[in-house]
Formats: sequence, C-alpha cells, structure tokens
Amino acid sequence: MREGSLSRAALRAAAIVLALLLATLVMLAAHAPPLAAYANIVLGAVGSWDVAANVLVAWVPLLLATAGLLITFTAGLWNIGIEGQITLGAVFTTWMLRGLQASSVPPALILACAVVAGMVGGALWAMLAGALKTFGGVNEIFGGLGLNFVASALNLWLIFGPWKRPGVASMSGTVPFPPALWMVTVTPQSRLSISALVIALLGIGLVYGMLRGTHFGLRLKAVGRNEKAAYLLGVPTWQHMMFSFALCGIFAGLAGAIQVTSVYHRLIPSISSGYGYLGLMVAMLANFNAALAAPVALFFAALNVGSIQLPIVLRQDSSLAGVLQGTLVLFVLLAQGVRQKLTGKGAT
Amino acid sequence: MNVELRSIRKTFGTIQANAGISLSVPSSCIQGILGENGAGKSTLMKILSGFFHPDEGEILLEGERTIITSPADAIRLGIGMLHQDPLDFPPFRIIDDFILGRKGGLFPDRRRAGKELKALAAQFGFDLDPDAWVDTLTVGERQQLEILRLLWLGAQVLILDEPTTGISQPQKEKLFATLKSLAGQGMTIIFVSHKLEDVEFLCDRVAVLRQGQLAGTAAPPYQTSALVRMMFGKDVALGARTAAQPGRSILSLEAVGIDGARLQIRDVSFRVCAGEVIGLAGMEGSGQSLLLSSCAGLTRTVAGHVGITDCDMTGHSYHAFMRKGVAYLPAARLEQGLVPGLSLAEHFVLSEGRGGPFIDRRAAAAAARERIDTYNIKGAPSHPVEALSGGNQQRMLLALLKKELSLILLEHPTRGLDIESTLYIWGKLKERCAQGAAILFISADLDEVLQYSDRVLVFFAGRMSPALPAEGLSVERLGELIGGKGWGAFARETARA
Amino acid sequence: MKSFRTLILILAVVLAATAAWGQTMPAAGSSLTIGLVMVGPYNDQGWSQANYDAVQYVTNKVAGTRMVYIDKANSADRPGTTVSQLAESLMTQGAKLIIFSSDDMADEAVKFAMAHKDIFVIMSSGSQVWKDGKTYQDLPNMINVMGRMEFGKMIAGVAAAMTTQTGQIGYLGPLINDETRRLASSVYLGARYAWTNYLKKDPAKLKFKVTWIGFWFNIPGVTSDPSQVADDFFNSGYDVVVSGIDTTEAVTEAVKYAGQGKKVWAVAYDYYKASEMAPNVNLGVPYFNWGPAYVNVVKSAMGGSWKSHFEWNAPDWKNINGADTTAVGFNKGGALSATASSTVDKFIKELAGGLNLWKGPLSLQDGTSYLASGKAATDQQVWYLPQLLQGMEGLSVQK
Amino acid sequence: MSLDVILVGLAGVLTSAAPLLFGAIGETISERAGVTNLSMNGKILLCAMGGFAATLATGSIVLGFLAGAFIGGLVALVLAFASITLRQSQVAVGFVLTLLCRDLSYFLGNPIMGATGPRLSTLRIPLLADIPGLGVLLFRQDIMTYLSFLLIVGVWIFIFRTRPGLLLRGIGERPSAAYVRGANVNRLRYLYTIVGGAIAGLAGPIYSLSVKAGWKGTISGLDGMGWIVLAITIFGGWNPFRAAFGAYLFSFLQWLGLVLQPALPGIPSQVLQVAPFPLMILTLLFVNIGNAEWVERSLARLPERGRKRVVKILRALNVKPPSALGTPFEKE
Repeated sequence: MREGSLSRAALRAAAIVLALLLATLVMLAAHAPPLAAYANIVLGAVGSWDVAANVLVAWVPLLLATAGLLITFTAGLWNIGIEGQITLGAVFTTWMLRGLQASSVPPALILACAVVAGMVGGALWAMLAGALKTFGGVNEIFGGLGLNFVASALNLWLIFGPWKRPGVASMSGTVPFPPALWMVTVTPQSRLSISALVIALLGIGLVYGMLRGTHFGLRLKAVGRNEKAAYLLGVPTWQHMMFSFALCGIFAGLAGAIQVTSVYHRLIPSISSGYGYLGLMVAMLANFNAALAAPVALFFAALNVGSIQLPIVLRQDSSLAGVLQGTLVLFVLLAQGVRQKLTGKGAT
Repeated sequence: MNVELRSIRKTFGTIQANAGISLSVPSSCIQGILGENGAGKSTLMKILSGFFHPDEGEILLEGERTIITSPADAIRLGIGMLHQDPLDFPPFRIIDDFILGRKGGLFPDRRRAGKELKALAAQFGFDLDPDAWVDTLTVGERQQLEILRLLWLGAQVLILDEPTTGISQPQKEKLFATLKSLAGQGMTIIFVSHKLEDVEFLCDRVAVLRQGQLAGTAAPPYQTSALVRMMFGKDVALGARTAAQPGRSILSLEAVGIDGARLQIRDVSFRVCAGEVIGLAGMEGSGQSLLLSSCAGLTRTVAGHVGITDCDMTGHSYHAFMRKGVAYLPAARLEQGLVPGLSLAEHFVLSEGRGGPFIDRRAAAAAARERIDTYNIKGAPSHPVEALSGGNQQRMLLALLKKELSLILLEHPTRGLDIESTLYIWGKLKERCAQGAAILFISADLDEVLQYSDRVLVFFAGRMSPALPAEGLSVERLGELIGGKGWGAFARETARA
Repeated sequence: MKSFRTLILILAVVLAATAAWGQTMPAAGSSLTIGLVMVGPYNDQGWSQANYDAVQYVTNKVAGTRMVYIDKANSADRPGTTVSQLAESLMTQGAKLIIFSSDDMADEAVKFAMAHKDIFVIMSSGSQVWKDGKTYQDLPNMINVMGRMEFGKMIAGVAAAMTTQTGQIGYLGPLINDETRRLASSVYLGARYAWTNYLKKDPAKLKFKVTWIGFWFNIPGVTSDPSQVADDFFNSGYDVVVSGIDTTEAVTEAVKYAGQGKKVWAVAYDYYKASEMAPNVNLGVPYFNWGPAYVNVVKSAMGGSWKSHFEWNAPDWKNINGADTTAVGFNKGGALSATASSTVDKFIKELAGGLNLWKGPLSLQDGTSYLASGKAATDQQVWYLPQLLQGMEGLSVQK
Repeated sequence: MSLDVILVGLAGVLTSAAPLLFGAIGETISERAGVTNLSMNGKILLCAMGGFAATLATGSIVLGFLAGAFIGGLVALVLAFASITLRQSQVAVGFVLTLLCRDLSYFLGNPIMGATGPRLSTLRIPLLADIPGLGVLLFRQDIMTYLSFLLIVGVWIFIFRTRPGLLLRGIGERPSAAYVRGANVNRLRYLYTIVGGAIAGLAGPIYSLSVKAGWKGTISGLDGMGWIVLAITIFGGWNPFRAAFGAYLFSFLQWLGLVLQPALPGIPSQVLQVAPFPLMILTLLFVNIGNAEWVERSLARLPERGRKRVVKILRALNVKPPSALGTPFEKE
C-alpha cells in the first residue's frame, strides 16, 4: 500500500510537470513569455490581500458546486446539469428577493428566505434531471445538458422580459438589489462574505463527513458502484439517486444564491459562471475525494483570478488558465491510467 | 484434421492453468475433455483456438508445428470454437451475424449467403430464418447458428465448450446427431464438458484434466467410477439426505402469471412450508428464474397472488418482501450480489445497520470479523470483496443474510465452486432450514437438485410441473422432464388443481 | 447584527455622497494611467476595439498618459469575476482613471465609483449621472460619455434607402431595450426621410423590419443565429440589411449572397474600419469615435476641472469623420453608389443645418402618438423610446 | 410569405445543418465502435479556429478543411489513447478535452481575431439547379452541404450495408464476439474514433469558412454547438438518417423561431431556440421509458390485451445504444 501511494505521488508529480510543459509549449507557440506568465498568475492570485480575497470569492461557489458533485459522483452519476441547477438557484433567489424587497420583512430574513429559495430552485431542477434518469431512463448527461440550455434561456428571458429593469433592459442583468439585501461582506467594498465562506466550508465538511461516516454515504457509494447489488442488499436505489440529485441541486442552488446575494447583487445572464463545469474538473482532479476538493478548488479559483493579470500585464489572453486546468486534469487522468496499466489494476 | 498439443503450459499470475498437457486428437474423432471447474479445460481450448498463447509447448496440425496468433487465425487454419454462451450478436439479424467475420468484398452478398446458410441448415435438419433476429433464438438455436457459421468458414476442427448446459433435450439429441455426422465426414470434434453422461454417450475417447494436468484418458466402454476418480482425485462422498420437518406455510402462489421477455408463465400455484428445500430444475430460460425472482418481488406478476407468511404481497417491491424475511441471492455474485470497491465490513454494515445516521466503524469491524469467522471466509474486514475468490464470495453472500429469514431464494448457489465449498454452503443452508426458513433454489446440476431438495419443480418452456418429491425421482426421469418428455402425466393433476 | 452593519453601510454611503456634493475631484497631475475595461475581446473589430483604439488615441494625444486594459470583462468569459474586481486589478497596475466601456457594466461601475472615490470613472454609454435621467445617482467621480449614434444610424438609413431596389430594409437587432429601439428607429427615420424626400416614393411602399436575435451576439441554442436572420432577410426580398449587433454577420452573409449573383447590401456597425470589409456589398458603417471625448475628460481629470456630468456628443457637423473632433461618424463602404453617396453627403449637410427627424408627428408602433406635430423630441424622449415607431415591423417589447 | 421565400429559407436550413450533420455523423461512427467522444463542444471550436487559421496562412480553403479534420482526429486520438489503451473513463476524458480545446482555441486564436478570410462559395449544379422547387432547395448549396447529403447516405450504407460496417457495429455491440471473428477490436476502435473525430472536426471549418465565416473568439457564436451535436447524435439513435432528421429539425426550429418572431409576439424569442432541447429530452424519454421499473410495474396491472399492445409500442420505440458503448474491451 505504501509503495502504491509513493508511485501514485510520483506519477501525479510527473503529470503536473507534463501539464506545465505542455502549457509552456502552447505559450511559446503563441509567442507568450511562459515564465512571466506563470509569475503573473501567481502574483495575481496571492500578490495582495485584495486578490487573495478575490480568490476566496471565486472559491466559495466553486467549492459548493464541487461539494454537490461529489455526492452525485458517489452515486455514480455525471450531473453535468449542474450549470442549470446553479442558474435556477440564482433565479429562485432573485425571485424571492424581488417578491420580498418591498415588504416590511426584515432584510436578514429576506436574505435567508432567498438563500433557501435558491437551494429549493437548484434542488427542483436537479430532481427534474433525476426524475428523467430514474423514471424515464434518460441518461443524466443528456438530460442535464438539455436542461442547462433551457435554464439559460429561461434566465435570459427573465432578464430581458418580465424582470427587465425599468430603464434599459440590458446584459447587465436585473436591477441591483438594495445594499440591505446584500450578504454582509468583510468590508463594505469587499465582495468576500464571511458567511458565504463559512457556508462553503461547512458544506464541503458536511459532504466529507456524510460520505465517510454515515450510513447514507455508504449506501450512496453502494448505489454508485453496483446499483443492482445495492438494491438486492436492501438499499432503496432510486430514492438514493433522487436524493443525491436533490442534495447536489441544493449545493448548486446555494452557489447560485451566493452569486446573486454576495457577488453580483442581481441576476445576470451567465450567472452560473461556468462553476458547474469547473466543479466537475475539480472533482476529477481531486479524484472524487472530498478532503482534496477544497485545496484543488482553491487552486482552480486562484488560476482563474490570477490569470486576469495576463491581458493586463502581458497582453495575453487569459484563457490560458483554462488551458492549464484542462491539461492538468487530462494528464492526471493519463497518469492514473498509466499507473493502473503498470500495476495491472483495471479502472474502477 | 489431426490435432496435437505438446506439453502446453500456461500460467495466470500465480495460478498454473495448464501444467504441461499433451494431447493428440485424430480426425474423424469425437474427443471428450472432462474436468471439474478450474481443471484447465477452457484454458487449453482457448490456447488451441488462438485466444491465448501458451507459455510453453507447441501445437501441431496435421503433424506440422503451427503458431496460432488469434481466434481469426485459428479459424483460418480450420479450428473453430463454439463458446458456452455463443459469441454472437443478439441485436443483429441472423444473416448479418452469419456473415460477420467472413472475408470478402465491400458489399457482402446477403442473398447468396442466405442461400448457403439455408442449405447448410437443411443438411443438419436445422430451421433458421436468415431474416430473423438473433435475440429471438433459443440458446440451442444460437449454437446451431454458430456451428453452421464455423462450418461455412471452413472449420475442420470444432471445439465445443459445455454445449449442453443451456439447451433442451431434443436440441441436445439433434446436436449429438450433428456432431456424429460431422465426425463421420472427417471432422475433428473436441467436446468439453463436466457432464459424465454426455461425454460417455457421445465421445470416442475421453481425456480427463485435473488441476491443470492430464489426469488420464479413457476409451469406451467407460467406467463412470474411474472417470470420477480421475476428475476429483478421490471418491466423492456426498452428504446424506436429511428429511425436512415442514412447518408453517411460508410462500404461497395462487394462479400466478408472469410475462417474461420471451416466455410466459401462467396459472402457477403451490405452497412452500418452513424447513422445506425446493429445487427448481429446467434448461436455462425455461421459466425457473422468472418464477424465483417473482417470489422475491423482483419480477412483477401479471395475474394471481403471491403470499409470504399469510400476507398478500402481490405487486409489492423486493424491499417489501425483504421486510417479510425474504432474501434473494443472484447467480452473478460480483455483478449483482456484491459491491466491488466496498470492503467486507462495509457490506455487513450495508445489509444490517440502520442504528443512527453514523457508522460505528469499530463495532462494524468487530461484527464483520465475527461473521467472517463463522462463515469461514478467507479475508479481512477491510479487504474489498472483489479480492475474494469465488467460493469466498458465495460464503460472503450467505454471511450477508439476515439473522431472521423466512424464505431464501438462490440462483445457482454452488456454481463454479469446488466440492468442499459446495458442501459447506449447503451445510449452512440446511442450518437455516432447521431454524425455520424455506429455501427455493435453481441449479443446472441435477445431482445437486436431487441431493438437497425435498421437492422438485421442473420447468419446461414456461410450464411448471407439480412439486415432485425428490425421493424416488431419478436423474433420468428429471432429465426427461427437463427435455420436455413425460409431461402428459401431469395433465390430470393440473386439471384437478 | 446584519441590519446594523447594513445601516452603517448606508450611512457611510450617504455621508460620503453628501460630503462629495459640489466638490470637484483633485487634479491627477501630469501623468495618468488609464484603465480600460472592455466587455468583449480588445480586438473584436467592433464595440470594444472602438474603445481600445480611442484610449490609444488618448495616450498619443495627451502627454503623460498610459493605458492598461482588461478585455472580455463578462462573467461568461471570466467566470467568477466581477467587473469592479477587474477594474481593481487595473488599479493595482497604477490606473487612476477607469473607463467602463459597456452598458452592461453600469451597476458594477456605480459600485466601483462608490467604493473608490479617488478614482476617476468614465462610464461610457451609461446615464447614471444624467441629472435628467431616470436613474440618476450622485457620483462625483463619474462621467457618462455617449455619442449620438442616432445620427450615424439615420445616415445608415439614408444609405440603405437610397440603395434598396426592393424597398425592403432589414434590421438585425440584438436584444430589445431602450437603446436598441432608439437606434433601430433612427435607421428607420433616416430611411423613410430618404425614401419620401429624395426618392419621392410612397412611404407605405417602404418595408422596414426588425428581427431581434436576443443578445448582442450569437449564443447557440439560446439566441437566434444572426447568420440565419441575415439569410432570411436576403432570401425574403430584403436587399439591404443594417446591422445592430456586435458581430458582422450582416456583411458576411451579404458577401455570400452577392457571390451567388444576388444584388444585396449591408451596413455594418460600431467600428470605423468595418467600412473596409467586403467593398462589393458594404454600404458603410456608422461608428463611434470615442477618442476626442475621452481626451477632454482625461484632460479635465489631469487638470483638476473634472466635474461629474453626462455628455451625449453629436457628430462634428463640419467634418463628420474628423478623427479629432467627431463623436460619431459614418464611413462609406465600397458598395455605396455615387448617387447614394452624394445623397448621403446632402443628408449630412441637412442634419448639420438643423434638420431634425425626431420631430412630430410621430407615432409609436401601436398607433399611440409619440410626438405631436411640429414638436421635437427631448433627449429623454429619445433616450427612453418606449416602442418602435409606426411603420416599422418587428417586436417592440420583449415578451 | 411566398413559396419561393420558404424554399430558399429551407435551403438555408439545409446549409446551416451541414456542420451539425458532420458532427453528429462523426460522433455516430465513433459511438458505433463503442467510444463516446464527449469532446465535441471544444473540438468544434478548436477545429473552427485551426481551420480558419490554416486558410488564412495558406490562402487555401482545402487546407483549412484538412486542418480541421486533422485537429479533430488528433483530439480523438488523445481520447482513444486515454480510454482504450489506458482504460480511463471516456466521459471523464472527453469532458476534460471539451473544456481544454475550448480554451486552447481562444488562446491560440487570439491573433487572428476578426480577420477576414476566404469563404466557401456556392456551387450551383448545372441543370439540376434549375429544377423548379428542388433546384432552389438542394442544388444551389456549397460543396460541404452537398457532401453532407452524401455523408448521410454514404455512412448509412457503410454502417448497414457493407462488410466493414457490419464489423463496426459488431465491435460496438459485442467486442468479444467481433474479436473471435478476426477483428482487432482496439485497433478498429482507434481507427473509428479517429475517423469519426476527423469527420466531426470538419464541422469546425464548415463554420469558420462557410456558415459563420471568420473567427471571433468567444463571440463566434459556436460555443454550445458541440453539445447540440451530441444531443442530435443521441436523438438520432446512432443512425445517420435519424441524425440527419435531428439536425434538420434543429435548424428548422431555429429558422422558424426568427420567421415567426413578428407573428407570435406573445412568445418569448428564447422559446423556439431552446425548443429542440426539451424535444430531445422527450424523445429520449419515449425511447427509454419502456426500460423503467415503474412502467413495468404499472404495465403488470393492465389487462392482458392492452398490456401486450403497450409493450409492443414501447419495444418498437426503444432504440438501444451500442451495448458496449463506453466500456473498454479486454479479451477475457
């Protein structure tokens, strides 16, 4: 076992080096200075308290999405529909805020209701994909993809239609909510909300504990690895699948709610910000391990935030961050394959 | 074609599957290969048919050393293998399945191939419609199709791996007649089986394998006891029958109807009492699996009533049946019974524990260790189940059974297990009976059915016989019933019921 | 607790706002780093590049200025970032003046302006500090800059009407809002004016249709495909398509149809060099020339005369394409015929002479009166146009 | 609206469906061999960018298309290596590739943003183009659209009528049986994954050199097309004709959306644009629902005759994916 983990670490390191090498080649091909690029990404992510706070701001929804995805992955499901679930979370949150903002309900309560509404919205959308999967036999990847498109169209329609701002309906989104309905941030200028951070950490901790130490987590694992056997062993399988969808949806919806209440303070066209897809990558790179998810998500968030420096300082396109993330995950998958090939163990 | 194998060796990891086997088969001969599961029969045949390369040894065809690189290479050389589960394409039309693999131009001439298929089929009295779909065929018909296909490709050596497992008696007779006629035409037939009677009936000579080695050969007239000794290396003592003391009624079926994918079961009624063991016999796909799974609520009944201990459970799910003390053990252990990736301890927690949301790891490990000891499983609580051997996996399944059970349903409980494990498992099952559970099991092994059942239900093409007392039932009679003979006698009984 | 903090926050904002009232910003001095935030790629040959080129123009014209920029400032391209955060990262590069160059950054620009009172903020195409606007906010450090594209669009309308042979003009619209209605209607006004005044044709014979794609550019599966919209126009007898979106499908599709021997034309949008594209079909481009306005504002920041205001700049009527003077221009394309070209020049002269097409009688699409006879529209009426005008086909309001 | 206008509109539908067809049929080939290539969305972008860049650099449209096919094949090769040789999850690798290729196309494509390049021209087929109706609809297209017609028929014939096609279906359906019959399953899977990837890769240059000529990075309007292509592949039930139907339906609904815009002011413009997706979901639902447990349970309650009829309908609807789709092959 020890030996195995050593060779695993060696291969992982090799994968990371190879990924960096490939990304470097890509940069050279684009006539970008690789060292300066890496340095700027690092500086852009940890160079000051402000940028570090920005990394944390990006970390929160990414971590929440990843936490949710770990649940569905455990149940053997590829919940690619998470983008739509984040969007619906944001839509429901906005809907609740719009409904209550003029009322006399205390702002804190409105905010709480809105966050809960977001969780419900995400869960409902996820359960739609779940119902299609469990009752209709529709593969969750394709059901989820379809629902993603529907969600983003719904979102656009709301922004440009029923919820358009009185002056100019715009890409800018709906009318911003009054500051009273913003999640309280560290300083008024900051976007970093301690409560959001706590929610995210609590979320991933919860998922970690649930998957590791509870009967529910174990049953979910059984369903994911062998649905038929799990059923024969007495696990109510479709209920568990639906439940895992719902839970993932809750996390996704929460991410959407935080996007609305603490980052953008309104509903915007691409409110999900690609966190769902990025979360899938994080989960893969973390090898579906909840304990690793937090640092990996932090790393990805840092890459995203750090890469902002590329166009500013080097006049390079910051999609380099995505290239880095992609090659990294790809090479880790390849390294895993090589290791399994060498040890003669099949893929699980 | 004369086939000769010279000191073939093949090792998988630490297991020596073939430890220097030499065998020579002349043309026009039907060579039987006998042996227990794991004796090395399949490996040897897969080496001959190009699936594996031997670590050592050589193959001679017509006296010439030949290296066979792949199954395709083998068929090119005239060696065709009929696998136990025919390697065909269920969603294809027969004609497509027939053509696939044959070399030729870009556009296969379907019409001509169809004609040739029909001509070949007629030669052996088979009836195959080229435009029908493969998945509508019985296993026997699929075998026929494979044989014709191999002949069409020019096979001169035909290897058959356990061909009689899934087919009906008339089909078996037809198959044997075909094989004899092929041998008469100069073909070399290698017939792999663990069924003594088939081998004795059909083969011109027999080679017996045991633990990867050639244990001996024999020629007719065969002495069954000698063959058995060669197969097992010792005389086999089978456990003594114990008569059951039937108790309260556990399972009752009333005029039950079931719709399977290919066959229907209608109007089945019977009753099972505590302590009873009921064996379900029949060719694979005759309806016994459907019935067994509907006794667990896994397959819906479309008519009648299913009762468990006086409760009407018709239409309820398996989990409702479970709560009534029903357990179902599938044949495919790792595919359906156990969860790869989970440890033994986790399996026990899964099947047992509900107390509170959190798992008490220490208690779970202790409980697992106790069960592992009781069931004599070779493995630790933290081992993943896929690391267990087949016999240990079966023990694991038994160990997972809840303490209080009223009805245990088993599919092929000892398939692929050695004699020792078989005896152990039946010992455990009988303990359960003594504690008041009833057992229904399916087995392809007629001896096992007769040995352990109190009553036997025979299935043929969706029909179920009345429950026959095992005592006084012979293997021959059972074999006939399975093959569809002698059912007239039941007509009166079913009419009365 | 939470509400308490919020209260403090509001108080702080209010205090800061009142404190800033009437104050001018301190001068930035002899050197200034300008940070430009663009919504699209800096080299999109459209809206964003027009701003990019303008700031470069500023750095050439005003000594001591330097540009830093961030492009693709939208949450789809930069997941998890906010525009104000991106602006802050420009600040770390020394930017003291930030230009938010797209309407969709309005909210973030306001947030940013409030949070960084020492930073000069230009919010292009916005109306936040327009005292007469509907959404006025008191932000001493913000200036709104916008060009009167209405004129450019009217000229485009004239070019289109002078060229069309079928009398059918299509308008490739983005999403429906006040601004896009205003611009589409301007094209119509220009076209109708040319149709009736220069060509002396029956206004009822002029077909003008707006098809909205639903966004500023194509998002597969969510918006209509602008190529398909343009194709549909050309296929159903509309021989001139005027682009209102950020991408150039109208021109590229016209090239395709011209290649098939069809007589079709297109009018581009946003970027002055777009007139150089496809000279066989291109009638020209109404474009923004942000440079001169930015120069003025930048100078005021450096010199200490910065004062929050809204400016809606008209073209330089002496030279509508004066790179140093005009705010909005019209570059003629290769396909504009000599007659049409001279008519366009004539029209520009009339505009310079005071011609106002935003003058009654004008009715809205649903028939209600928009402007009474002889009454000229106020800036507010133009800016907040509630519907398309009567005579135009197409949706007025997003359902 | 006159008939002619409608015909021309429909001809446009055929054109804009061409890249979808190349994508979906390429994917069909790959999936028929048992390999799901989820990288489509990023791949189309990368191939569009690469194809356009190649054409810009060389001036040759043909080289642009070749570049697209090459990149498509290369991406497929990475997937094949990871999933066939290294036995990693096809879905995982494909998904990573789709994000990677997308960002790669944006990063590498930055220098050619907005450049104008050559564009595929229309090729009237003499005589045929003058047939009333049909001529307008079918024979005034560009070469790739003609090729897309040929592709549908050609690939259908290949899969369902030829000997190698039979083998292709075999390796996706039951690789062990195909192996016994002489197929080098993994080599063939490599081959078909790469060929399928290359064909799908052509979708990129069809966009950047014809349907949406040019490269505009993130605002090219291509991000999302690959997911649509994958949806069409599933909708098409691994049959080129049904895939073609799906692609045409999608384009048709897009067109309908803008044609009907003024006629149906009450309907939000997004409705017809996303209509294909609920439609796809519903199709998948109908196709798969027969396998669901609860359907079986409710069916058991029906009277005999009705049950048989429903079962028959459900069986007829049922389209099964290649049985070995997504699973690596190992000879025992």
